This record gives sequence, structure tokens and C-alpha cells, in this order.
Amino acid sequence: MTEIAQLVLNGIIAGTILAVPAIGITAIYAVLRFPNFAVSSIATMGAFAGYVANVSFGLPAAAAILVGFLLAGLVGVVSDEIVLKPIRRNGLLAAAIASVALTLALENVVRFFFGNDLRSYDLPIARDWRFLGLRIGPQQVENLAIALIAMAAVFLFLAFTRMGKAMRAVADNPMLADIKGINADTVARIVNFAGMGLAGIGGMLIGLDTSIDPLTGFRAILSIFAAAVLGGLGSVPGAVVGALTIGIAEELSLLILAPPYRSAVGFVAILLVLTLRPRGILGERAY
Amino acid sequence: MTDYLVAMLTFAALYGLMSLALNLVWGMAGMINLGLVGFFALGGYASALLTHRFGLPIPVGLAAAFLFAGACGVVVALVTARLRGDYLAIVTLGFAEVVRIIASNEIWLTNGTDGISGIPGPLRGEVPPATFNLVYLLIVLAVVAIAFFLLQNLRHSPFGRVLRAIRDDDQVAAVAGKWVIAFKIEAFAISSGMLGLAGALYGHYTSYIAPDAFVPLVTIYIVLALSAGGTGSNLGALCGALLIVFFQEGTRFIAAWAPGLGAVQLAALREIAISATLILILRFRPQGLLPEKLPRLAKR
Amino acid sequence: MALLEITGLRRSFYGIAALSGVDLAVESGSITGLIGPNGAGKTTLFNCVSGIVPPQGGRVVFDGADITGWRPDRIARRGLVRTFQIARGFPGLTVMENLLLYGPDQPGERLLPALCRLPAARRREEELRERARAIAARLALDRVLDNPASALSGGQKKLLEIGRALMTEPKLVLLDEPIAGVNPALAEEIGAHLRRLLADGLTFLVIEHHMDMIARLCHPVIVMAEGRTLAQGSFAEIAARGEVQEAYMGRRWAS
Amino acid sequence: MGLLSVAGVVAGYSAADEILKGVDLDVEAGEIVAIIGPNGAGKSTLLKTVAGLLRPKAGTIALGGQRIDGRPAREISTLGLAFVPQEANVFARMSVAENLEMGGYVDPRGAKHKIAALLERFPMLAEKRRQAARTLSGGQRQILAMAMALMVEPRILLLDEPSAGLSPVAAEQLFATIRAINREGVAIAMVEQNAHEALAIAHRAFILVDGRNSRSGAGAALAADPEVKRLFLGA
Repeated sequence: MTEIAQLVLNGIIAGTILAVPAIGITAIYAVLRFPNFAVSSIATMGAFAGYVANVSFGLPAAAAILVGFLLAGLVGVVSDEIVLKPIRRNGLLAAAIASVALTLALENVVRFFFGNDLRSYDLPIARDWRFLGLRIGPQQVENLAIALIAMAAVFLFLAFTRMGKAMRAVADNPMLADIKGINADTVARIVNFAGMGLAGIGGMLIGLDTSIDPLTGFRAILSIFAAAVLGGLGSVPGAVVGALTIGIAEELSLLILAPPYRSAVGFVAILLVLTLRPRGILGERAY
Repeated sequence: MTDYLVAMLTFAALYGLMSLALNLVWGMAGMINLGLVGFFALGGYASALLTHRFGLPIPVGLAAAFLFAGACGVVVALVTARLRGDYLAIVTLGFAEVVRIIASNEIWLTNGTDGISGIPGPLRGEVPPATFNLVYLLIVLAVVAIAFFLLQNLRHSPFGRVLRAIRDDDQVAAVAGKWVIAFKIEAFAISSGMLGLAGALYGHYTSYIAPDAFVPLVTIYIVLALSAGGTGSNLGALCGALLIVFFQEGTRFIAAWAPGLGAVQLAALREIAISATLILILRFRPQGLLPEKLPRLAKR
Repeated sequence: MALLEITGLRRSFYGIAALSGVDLAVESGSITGLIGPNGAGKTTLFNCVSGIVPPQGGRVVFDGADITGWRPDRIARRGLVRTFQIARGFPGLTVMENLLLYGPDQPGERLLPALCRLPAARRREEELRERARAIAARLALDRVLDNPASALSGGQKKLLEIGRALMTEPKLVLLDEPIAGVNPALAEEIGAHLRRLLADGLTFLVIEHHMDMIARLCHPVIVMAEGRTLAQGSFAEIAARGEVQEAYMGRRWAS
Repeated sequence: MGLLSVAGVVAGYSAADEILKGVDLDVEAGEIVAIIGPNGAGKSTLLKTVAGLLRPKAGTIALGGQRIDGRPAREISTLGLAFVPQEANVFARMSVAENLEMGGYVDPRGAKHKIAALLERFPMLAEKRRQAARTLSGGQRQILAMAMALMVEPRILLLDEPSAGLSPVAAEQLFATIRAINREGVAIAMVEQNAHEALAIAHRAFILVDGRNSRSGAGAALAADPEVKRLFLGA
């Protein structure tokens, strides 16, 4: 019983972390209408930027994450501007395919500079806390807090700020948004910056738990997309629900499956949801 | 030099077979498959296991690869046939990853990341290696020629017309009296089967397969081949495949003008070059070099 | 026995009822008009009858067979075909291919005959091509047969929709606003086509908002409101009824 | 010099096709102008070009004496010209109040007051202010779309087939609303299939045929003209 409770707790933490990049990818989808697979290598880049800030410049993890956010956001905006934006005119599926090529290129940029070795962040050694027979590490708690703050910021931004509403307006009806004077290019840049920045945070949060290498983001991509699809691509609250579901399901799968199969859980979840409820748990684009 | 050319042409033909397969689902029916390499792997393992471990003849292995990959294609298509393109992209991408995870971890079956070596090839060991390579090239070319001929028939048949209609609007195609799901499943199954066959031919040619050979990069190559050649056109699919192999070989010479780089860095540069090429084609020539043509049927 | 008989048809979306028990019959050899305010459920009714959206209750009987819940292609092959409100179709196919696609009983649409180019398929293709040419000539589309459908004007797209429906050799055609967005001269022409086809033995069920067209072409006229059938009769009878005026027509047509 | 003057405008969706082949149009401050004509004549294209969604290849468009041709839609919307497209003219998944806010996006000053005033004016919208716009009926949606356009206090409103798809009752109410908006001094240029009603409320009308001006004149005079009747009124 305690074992299951521990797995559920781990799953909630993992799911909350997963929710961060999942929100990023779903927000980008909502505005630009295509799955941007570049999210996987941009998450990796965020993790490496955080690594450089943390290990080479000695910043604490929380500050290094900000560096990861900024670099990933920047790469997201620039790569979209140069690579994907012109291709979107040739069709959204073409853009999705181009984003696969883009992610491969960016992954190899990381590989070019850092090689294939595993690297670890420089973290203070801390003992796990125990309560009710469950274990939780201080770093996990910090990660959880960072993920929750990032999510809260996204929700407040979308619900109350002028730019957040403009973003929803473009997601809803780009042509009308243009007529109403909302600059879709600006919105696209902001959603790319914020969305890919969140992916960068996600990449680093995933890396803080273990270690990083050029495939860090790619290994998480199934879980990230599973979370977004599960909640309904384009729906921000859906991404959170989806991420928690995936996080818990992946942990619970350890009861019956070998650890390498964890990422297959996301795939199975996608299949189940798409078969039973093609618009996702909360329906497509609920927000 | 001849050996090198023969090897290159063999790979070009294998890519051509996969590119034709992609053209059937994506070019004609409009269903994107970003998990090509998964079906390729399924066929490779199916044939390798049957011929290597159970000693069955190679043609049986090839047929089994076609059928097994095709059957898996039916399952994937059953689940995804109702989905829009972007979801299909996600599911197929995930499918290929799951295949690779299984291949890496079910050691009892696939020998894990060490892979399976010593896969038999026709006449291998009985004739000199150069002759084997030439014979194998002819076999692969024959398979590609048959596939091309059949797919051209399909392309110009009423069946092909229904697929192209489904690509445009599957709901209206249903109202036109077409059982859309069945058409999609058929197209996906044949395409997957062809990919499996290509995987099997690959295994018997190199005599060794491992999960490393089935990375998403292979899918990118094929998508690149078809995009470059011309989505919707079978001839374009073949030309694209030939171009890609030449291009791939060309990028090997990066090492010549970039001395002082390690192997990892060189490999990274090549992958960047290949990705960048696909991006440039999607940007500047989305219809490809040999674009699809519409038939002229008004005159009797 | 009516050609199409619908009883108690129900369908809701996300808890909001679009059809709440529709009863309706279309007699063979009629052009039946279907009118009603926006949101009355007319297009949903078409979607349920043609099989695009499965109904959640009730029965649809067509030509003696209970087709409730059938797949759209099966319904189409049985002789019930529909058009769409906004001309939809296959922009990547030529006009000729658009027509051929609707041709029934083409063995070449099965895998093996297609792969092997069986003569039966080629013979059928020739027949269908002949038929397509005749239909295109009738609808003045014969000059654009080899053009991609995307290059047609709005009015030609509407005509192509009707032409495609005819290719199926249907018994009943459901037309969803056949003259919406069409200029009056072409609307007149479309009306004349329908009358001629009626004489050839076809039956139509037509959704339309243009009262002129309904008044001149349709008999009987069925009024829908809030997911139910409200009234049925000749246009004059319908126009005279108080509840219909209130629900739909407004003052101009009441006088 | 009228409020809006369009002269010799040529435009189309691609380099090859020209839908507008040289169109003139002028709207005086405070009047209702109807634009009618057969399908494919370029009526909607004309409005889209004026609103800045399409770039004219030739000709001039001036608003209050200031050239606006070639400027993007979002710039034009700040100059007192508001365009209500025919379809998808509200943000379906946003609330009615948020829709109004987005209507006034270019000028957020005093938005609260303007929203309050519009909600008072259209009680139906006030009742549904928190509901998503997709839950509104067709007629209600048109009203919301026009209210959104009024958020920028425009001098001229361009309406693309406002009555399309509405039942006659809803259309009648809509035309009454259009008239009421016009009485407050907002000029209106509307494209209509529904020529009867459009000519009945328009001060002047333009008839387009095949991308060119065909006739123009007072609404009532055109409505009485036998040739116009035959062509467009189905009489």
C-alpha cells in the first residue's frame, strides 16, 4: 500500500513537471495550429543552458532555470522566425515535418558542442524527508514549486492580461484577430518564446532529477505529447490534467513493467484516449 | 569503386522502396506516417529471426516481413484512421519509438542493443562478396521495379482516385459512397508491408541489425526523399531516393574540409546538413522536383 | 409508403439537443422543402439521415430499409445522396474525376483489380466517363472537365455538387441550400434543372432560405423549429399559419 | 470629398486572377450604402480590400482624405473604419465581454465604459456576457459582431452580408439595428445578397458586375428599375 502511495506521490511530482513543457507545446499548438516537434531539442537546450549557468557559473538551480527559460525561449522564437514561419505558408503538415527536421538539427548542435556524455547538475547534497512512510527529496519539492509557479503564471497571464487574451483571440480566430488590430506575428513570437521557454524549464526540471545528454528532450517527447493530446491539443488546463494522468500512470506502470517501458505508457495512453475520446479529456481548445 | 557504386545503388533502391511506400499513404491518401522506421524495423526483425534463428528460407522471411509489418500497419491504421493529420504524426512517431524500446529491451527475442548478426543472405558465402553484392542489387532492383509497376497501376486506377479524394475531404468521400476507413486501412497496410519488406531486405543485405539502425533519422531521410522528388508522384519518390543517397555520401566529405573535428562532431554536422536540406526543400520547393500531375480525361 | 420516413429522430451535442424527436416523410416524386430558423436542426437532420452523424434515437427508413445508424457510404450506395451547404469537394481532383468518383459499382476501386488493371474495371470506367460527360453537358460543365475543381467559380461548384449527386444514380437527393450565395439567374437555372430531374423520376429534399425558390419549387414544405417538425403543407398553407409566421417567416411573407 | 472614396481598385487573391477590375465607390459621412451584384462580382473582395485584408494592385482608397490602400488591416482599424466579416466574426470560445474587449483592442482607453454602454444598449448581450460566444444564435452573433466593431467608435462600418443565413425574422431585427446604428452618425457600407431589404434601407447603392461598377444611384430608384429588378430581385 505504501509502495503504491509512494508511486502516486512520485507520479504527481513527475506529472507536475511534465505539465510545464506540455503547457508550452499545447499553447503553441493553439495559436499556430501544428504540433511543433522542435520542443524536444529545445527542452534539451534549456537543460544545457541551465547546466552551463549552474556548473560553469555556479548559479543555484532556481536561478539556472531562469537562464534555461530565456535561452530556450530565444531559440524557439528565432528558429520559428527563420525556419518554420515561412514553411507554414506551404501547409501546417509541412511545418510539422519541418519541425522534426529542426529538432534533429538543434539536437546535433548540442551534440556538436557537448558530445554525447551524460552530465549532472551541481546540486547540494540533501537528505530525503520522510512522512507517513513516504519519501520526498528537497530538490523534488523545489522542482514541484517551480513547476507550480510557472503554471500559475501561465493561467494568470491568459485570463487577465491584455496580451494573454489577445493570444486566446488569435488561437480562436486568427483572421478576426487581425481585423481587430491584434498583431498575429507578435502573438506568435510571444507564444513561441513562452511556450519554448516552458519547454526549456521542463527539460531542466527533468534533468535535475537525473542527468542530461543531447537526447534528454527526445526521451521525454512521447510523454509530453501524450500529456497534451490526452488533455486535448490546444487546451491549457487539459495539458495539466493530461500531464498528471501520464505522470501517475508512468509511475504505476513500474508495478507491472520494466522501467525502460515507462515512456511507452504515454504512447498507450495516446492510443486509448484517441480511440475512446478523440478530442481529449477536456475537449480540444477549451481555453 | 564499382563495389562502392553497387552498395550505393542498393541503398538507393531500398530508400526508393520506402519512399514509394510513403507516397502511397502520404502522397496519395494524405496520411502522414512519421513512424516509417518502426515498420522498417518490424520487417527487419521478423525476417532476421525467422531465417537466422529458425533457419527458414529467405523468401519466407521476406513474405513474413511484409505480412507482419502490414498487419501492424492495420492495427495502427485502425486506431488512427479517424484522426486528423497532426494526431497521426504524433501517434506514428510514438509507434516507432515504442518499437525501438521493445527491440532494445526484449533481449531474449532481439538480443537487445547488441543486435542480431549473421543474418543469411542469398548466395552469401557461396560466391565472392562482389558477386553477392551485385546479385543482391539486382534482387532489390527487381523488387523496386515490381512495386513501382503495381503502384503506378494503383495511382491511375479508380482506387487511387478514391485515395486522392480522401486526401482532400474524407467526409465527402464517405457521402460519395466510399468506405473511407477501409480504404485508409488498405493503403496503410500495403505501405507498412512495403516498409517491412524494405527492412527485411536491409537485414539480409548487411547481415546485421540492431536498434541503432532504426532511429528517427531514417524516417527523416525518407520524408526528405519523397518531398524532394515530389509528393504524390511515384517517379518522384524514386528520383528523390537516388538524390538522398548521393547527398548522404556527399556529406561524408565534410571531414575533408573540416579537419580537427571528432567523429561525434562530424556525425552531428552531417545530420544538421541533412535536416537543413529537408527544411530548405519544404520551404522553397514544396511540390518537389517532379510534381504530381492531374489526369486529362475529358476527350474520349 | 413514403420514400423516406423519419420517426422520432433525436440527437444532441454536448447535452444540447439539436434534434428532439423529428417526424417527417418524403414522398417519392416530390421536391419537398425544409425550412426553419437557424439552429432549428435542419443540417443536423441531413447529417443524421446521410450517416455522417449517428442519431441517438428514432428511426430512418429509406426505400423500405431501416438505415438508422448505417455508415454514410452504405447509405449513399443504397441511393440516398446529399450535398453540402458550402460547396465541398475535392479541389485536388479534376472536375471529371470529381464526377467519376461518385460513380457506383466500380470494381477498380477494389485493391486487386486496381493493382492488376482488370478489364472489367476499365470497361466500367468507360461507361462512367460517358455518363459523366452527359451530366457535365447538361450542367454546362463540359468545357471545364479537365480543370481542377478548385479552379471553378462559386456557381459552378454548386452545379458540380448536383452533378456528382446525379452520378450515383440516386433515388433521393438531399440538397443543403443549393442556391445560397448564387446569383438569381443561376438560381433560376438550378431550379429548372431540379424540375427536369424530378420529371426523370428523382426525389428531392431541399433546405433553403430563399422563400421565392421554396414557393415556386417545393411541394410540400416542412417547417422545423427547435429540433422538431412544426408544420407541413403547401407553401400557401404554411405561410398562412400563425405559429409558422411567428417562428420563422416574419411579416413580409405573411401578407 | 466623401468619407470613404475608392477609385479604380484592382485586386485579387493571387497574382494571376483579378476579381476587382477597377472599382469605384464612395460613401458620405452618415449614409448607408448597399453594394449588390451577382455572385462572383467581387463584392466581398471589395470590402476585404478596403479593410486591408487584401492589398490592391492598382487604384486608391482614402478614408477622410487619408490614403489607406496597402496598409495592413490592424492599422486601418485604428483609423475609424471597422469591418465585420460574413462568417466567423466573433471569437467563439471567448466570453461575450471578452469579445467586446477584443473589439476595442487597438484602443484600450475607456474600454470599461464603452463595454458597459454597449451592454446597456444590447440587453441580450448583457444577459449573456459571461457565456462563450459560440452559445449565441446566428442573429445574436451578428449583433455581437457589430457591437465589437462599435468598440472603436468607428466613422464607418463595413458589413459583409450581415443577414446571410439568418431567418427572415432575425434579418428584420438585424436591419433595424443597422438603421439605429446609422442614425447615431455611423456611415455604413454593406454587401448584401438580400437585395430587397438592402435597397429598402440604403440611401444609395452600387451594383457590381464581374469586378466592375455597373450601376449606382439612390436605393429606392434602383429598387424600382426594371432591369435591376429582373437581374437581382428575382421578380
